[in-house]
Amino acid sequence: MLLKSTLKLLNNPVNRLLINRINSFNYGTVTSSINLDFLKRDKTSKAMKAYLERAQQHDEFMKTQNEEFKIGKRHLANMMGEDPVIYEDQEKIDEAISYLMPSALYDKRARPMMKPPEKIFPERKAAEFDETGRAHHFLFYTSKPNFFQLLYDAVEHLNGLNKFEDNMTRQQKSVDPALRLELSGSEWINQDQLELKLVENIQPVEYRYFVNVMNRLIEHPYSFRVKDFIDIYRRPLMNQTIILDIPKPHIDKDGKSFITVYECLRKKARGDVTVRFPGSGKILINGQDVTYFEYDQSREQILFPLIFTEMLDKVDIEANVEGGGPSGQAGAIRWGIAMGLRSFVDADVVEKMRYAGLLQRDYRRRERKKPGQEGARRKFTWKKR
Amino acid sequence: MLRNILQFTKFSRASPTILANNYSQYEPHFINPVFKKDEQEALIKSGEISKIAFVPIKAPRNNDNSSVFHDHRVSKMVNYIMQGGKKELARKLMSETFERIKRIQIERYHKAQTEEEKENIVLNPVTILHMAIENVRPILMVTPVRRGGVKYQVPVPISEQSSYYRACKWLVEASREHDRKTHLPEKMAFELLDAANNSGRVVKRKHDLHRLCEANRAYAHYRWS
Amino acid sequence: MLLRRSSRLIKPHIGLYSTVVEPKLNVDEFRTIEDNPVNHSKQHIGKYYKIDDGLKRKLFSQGGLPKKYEKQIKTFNEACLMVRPQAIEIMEYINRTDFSKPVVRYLLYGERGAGKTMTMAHLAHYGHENGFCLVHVPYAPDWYKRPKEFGPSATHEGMVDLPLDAASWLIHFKSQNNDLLTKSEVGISKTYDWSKREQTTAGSKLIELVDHGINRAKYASDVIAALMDEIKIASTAGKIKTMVLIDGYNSFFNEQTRVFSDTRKKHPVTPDKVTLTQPFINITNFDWCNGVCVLSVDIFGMLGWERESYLPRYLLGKEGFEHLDPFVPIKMDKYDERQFDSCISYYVNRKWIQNTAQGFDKELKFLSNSNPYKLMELCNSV
Amino acid sequence: MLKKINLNSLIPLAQRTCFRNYSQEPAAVETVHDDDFRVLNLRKTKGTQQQLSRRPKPPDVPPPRYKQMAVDQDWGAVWPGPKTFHPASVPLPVRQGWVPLNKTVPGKFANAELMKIPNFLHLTPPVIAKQCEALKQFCTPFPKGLETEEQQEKHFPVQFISSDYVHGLPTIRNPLSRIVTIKLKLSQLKLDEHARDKFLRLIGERYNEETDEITIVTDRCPLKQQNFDYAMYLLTALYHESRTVEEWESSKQEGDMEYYNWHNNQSKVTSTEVLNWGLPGDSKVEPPQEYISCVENLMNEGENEYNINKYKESVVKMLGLA
Repeated sequence: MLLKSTLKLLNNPVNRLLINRINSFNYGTVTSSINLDFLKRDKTSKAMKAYLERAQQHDEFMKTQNEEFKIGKRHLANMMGEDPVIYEDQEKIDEAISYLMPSALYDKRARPMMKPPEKIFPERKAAEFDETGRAHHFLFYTSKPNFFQLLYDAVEHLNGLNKFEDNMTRQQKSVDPALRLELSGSEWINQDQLELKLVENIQPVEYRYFVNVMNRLIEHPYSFRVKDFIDIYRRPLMNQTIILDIPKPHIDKDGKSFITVYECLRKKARGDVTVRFPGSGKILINGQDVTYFEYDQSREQILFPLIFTEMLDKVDIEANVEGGGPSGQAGAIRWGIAMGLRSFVDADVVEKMRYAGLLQRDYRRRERKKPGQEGARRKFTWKKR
Repeated sequence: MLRNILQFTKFSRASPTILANNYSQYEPHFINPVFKKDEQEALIKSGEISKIAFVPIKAPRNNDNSSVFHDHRVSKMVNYIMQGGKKELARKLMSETFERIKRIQIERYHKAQTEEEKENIVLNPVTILHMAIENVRPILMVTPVRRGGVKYQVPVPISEQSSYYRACKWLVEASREHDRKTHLPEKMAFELLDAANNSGRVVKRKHDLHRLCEANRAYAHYRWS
Repeated sequence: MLLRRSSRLIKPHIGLYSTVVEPKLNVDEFRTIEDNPVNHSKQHIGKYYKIDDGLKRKLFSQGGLPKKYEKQIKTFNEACLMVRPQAIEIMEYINRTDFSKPVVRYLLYGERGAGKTMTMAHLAHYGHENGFCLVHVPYAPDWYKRPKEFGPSATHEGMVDLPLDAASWLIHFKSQNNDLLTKSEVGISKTYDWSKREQTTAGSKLIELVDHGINRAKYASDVIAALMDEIKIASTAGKIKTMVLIDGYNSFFNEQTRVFSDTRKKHPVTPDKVTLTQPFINITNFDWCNGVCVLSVDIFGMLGWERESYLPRYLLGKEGFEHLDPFVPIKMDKYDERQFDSCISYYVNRKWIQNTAQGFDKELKFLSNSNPYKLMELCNSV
Repeated sequence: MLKKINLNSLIPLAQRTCFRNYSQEPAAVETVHDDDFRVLNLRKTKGTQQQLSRRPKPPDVPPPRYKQMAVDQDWGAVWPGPKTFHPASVPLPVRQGWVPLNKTVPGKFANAELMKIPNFLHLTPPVIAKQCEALKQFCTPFPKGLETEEQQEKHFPVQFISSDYVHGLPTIRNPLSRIVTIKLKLSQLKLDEHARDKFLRLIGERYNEETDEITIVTDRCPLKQQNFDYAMYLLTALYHESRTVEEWESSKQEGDMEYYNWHNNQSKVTSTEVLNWGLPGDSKVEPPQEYISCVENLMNEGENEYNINKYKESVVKMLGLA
């Protein structure tokens, strides 16, 4: 009975192996119940046998790991004097571990951890052949069946679209421009992500094939018909938090609403900016008015978001800024004012501010000097000797 | 291939870092900001704004702003004048140039007898700068091409951007050329006024270049053969 | 169009100060036809008045107006000054002063470019129209920072003389007070012996004394000292009224100068070792009457490295403060809204501002922080 | 066919060796008999059994200690003091180490990273609670009447600060432990105006104006007690010295004054003279008090817009210009 079901499972042709990954636990239940005696009777391929052995080994290993983790959680509860139930929560475990073994390593991935084994041991691909060693997938011998299946599908779609287009031309119907795919805000997933999706390692040149084929697909006038297929492989270029996550202003004791933007950074300057509404256009930078900046260009930078949103006379600004030089400080305050003003202007003005780049942090920094060069880019004057 | 690999490493990082192949701190899909209000209005009107609705945008640089006094050509000119990164000084020189132009023009304005004459005098220095640049913009230039061991000066058309660059550079060069006793703003004011009048040394330089192109028209085919 | 704009800018504030209705004439809102500063009052604040060309030459040909403003005058084709509230305040004080009491010292202070020198010029005009004898030093720090010539004094042991500076100041004095000096019958109280042959006898006119100084630059400094004494005596006796105007007064109390006691420029002297200093400190003393002193302290009167504050106590030092005390400090503020609008309208009227796109004045106000000098600088290129 | 199939690499070496003798289950390899193809054994070598026995026998290593730990044990007894991480004694499956994505993080055995970081395994919350409980019997009740900061300051105005050091040297005396700092609020000393001024001049920069605190640091003597005695002596001497008035103190000049007094200054002379200008004989007019205080404020507090304005108002009033 068990055997039958197992065989069925193994025989079941898995045609669409696009993202067919089974997690190891699942996989364990299947193979652990196999009585290996049947291998003696049936003519089983060597590869199949080896595979099953490895699978069983892995399964047992995972089992012990799971067991150990379970006991470890009980031990942890005992050490911390807590009820074991609360350590069902992974966050609590992390908290306890960071208490017992505090580490200040910069990368959080490098710090000590105690995680369930499923999280630690990478996922693996399931069997792609039956017990006689016959491959399920027709592209199995390309060694990258999922990848080539993807290309195959894309071309299939393209052919379908061509046929559809011919049909439409025969009926003298033209494509509705409103339906055209708008893909300017997204791009193809990169090679790493594609590899994760396909569970296969691919070469850069193969990634390029993928991009070319997909680009041809979206250039097709009827590409909107396969939008679902395309969307799987696109990623958005930006997150919408700047526009959507606008903080609500607080109310101070004078009844004015205000927003404080912390961590306004530009070059080596850092500061915080408070925008008060309604105001009269007063500006206070480190306790001084706009004369804090001697140069016109810096003053213009402070003015920029205010005149852009036409809020010059309607808000008061307070800024504390330190580090860096005048232009860096002015840039930091400019960003702070723009971020603070989001709460006091309409949504379309916020959108316009984004088009003007006011909400974008300027990440550019001084480029370091390189050894063997005179500066960041400049090379030493070449001398024969 | 190298480019591809580098591109991939970039995405896996959380913060933008210096890349080996292109030095930009922004990822390649970032586009330049549209910070002038009228330019933005034009984009909205033409509907092109929807194209950039979901595209990340770079922050404007420190010499960009949406002030009514901001002029793209002027800020470019300031950059051409600037030496050794002293932008404040360059701005001051530009401002002094404009001041001198204005003084000269206003004096002329007051000297003018009739209303008609007065109306013809351009007082706005920024307009004069624009006129001057338009007047000294070349449309052709020569580029050396080596054929059979001989270098030929081959006339080629130049892009709009490049022609603006050349015009500005010539103006600045002409203003620096004189004796070292007179200040740059003084010379530049005269150069700009001359060029705006379609006369003067810089306009002559443009004509010289065009004449050279004309003389070398026989070599024009070397551009593609 | 522009004129309409400017009128819109000015109108709302008119009611604030005006008590008397101005005669309806075809005059821009930012101007006043009242050209005589004697008649200026609070209703003229923020407006421009015109100085007659000849008078300007008479009063300020040797200095008194900032060089940049002289340029503006040339470009604008007219010499106009704004009536600032601080000038009106001092005028009101002068009108209320009991001239039998010791002189009152007014001290203008303020940031760079706030309009101290321009207010001084306005007050000089006022003094001239009011019949004061003007003792006007256009910019005292010039003597100590950029002396034309210096040499050891012939009459005072260990002192340094600035003959050319002294003589040119005497020319300035003479040109400002020519009418007054020639008309008045004021005589000298005592005989001054300059050398064995030269002397100015008691009873001769003041102008003779001045002329002597101009002709014999060697004695110019001593002439100035004598002149100051004589002016004090004459004023106390009630023969003339005197107005002392000194710009950059704090330079008299600096710790150092660029005047040297030797030709090799090794040993700089302190201001009190310069013969020109004492007479002007003397005339700003309180011990005379029938006069008024308007002084200003300037942060740029200090030598380069010590410019921390523009406040009078810091700039004058303890000595200078005690010399002047009690004085009336008057702060030159930046433009208020009304003065700023008036200034902008004036510039637009004079075609000095060419870019009048919407919101340009707001931007200028922000960028200049309403500082008059900064505003002028910013307007240079727009 | 499998992605990254090297399973053995997943199990740390140490663990593997441990398992060898104690695992109950037989190895999977041995149970599978390959009988579908018989190989001709020409040389008549012996079977696989013998081949296995030829391998060197691994040493007897007991399983790690944590395998036998009960989950309700007394952890404080297992890990009583500060100690470097030991994988066999800690019953937690912790891991540490940076690896690329899709790789396994190294486990706790033979992991130098885990040994490098500090740990608080000896100070878990239950252990702390237990130790506090144990220490309680040695505590005395907090003295009454000293609950608040003010009370403490009132009864013990002098703060005494010194440091003791523990270090690995043949001598037990660290030279730095001799340094003694004494802190005291100046207001606690109850000095009159003259004495306060003199005291401040005597201690110079050891006085902090903002906190009204004096700080005396002594490090001249080799022993802490000596330094302490010296500091106390200094304090006493300063106190008494500041209270004596010497003869020469009466000849204090204007420049020696610690604050500006209008009555001793030129300002009094000039303003009185200005006010009395032209007045007959003995009728003297004194400058108004308002003016005096304004001048004093201006000089003592330093000038600012507010003080200058006040001064201006008072002068205008005094000269009758208002």
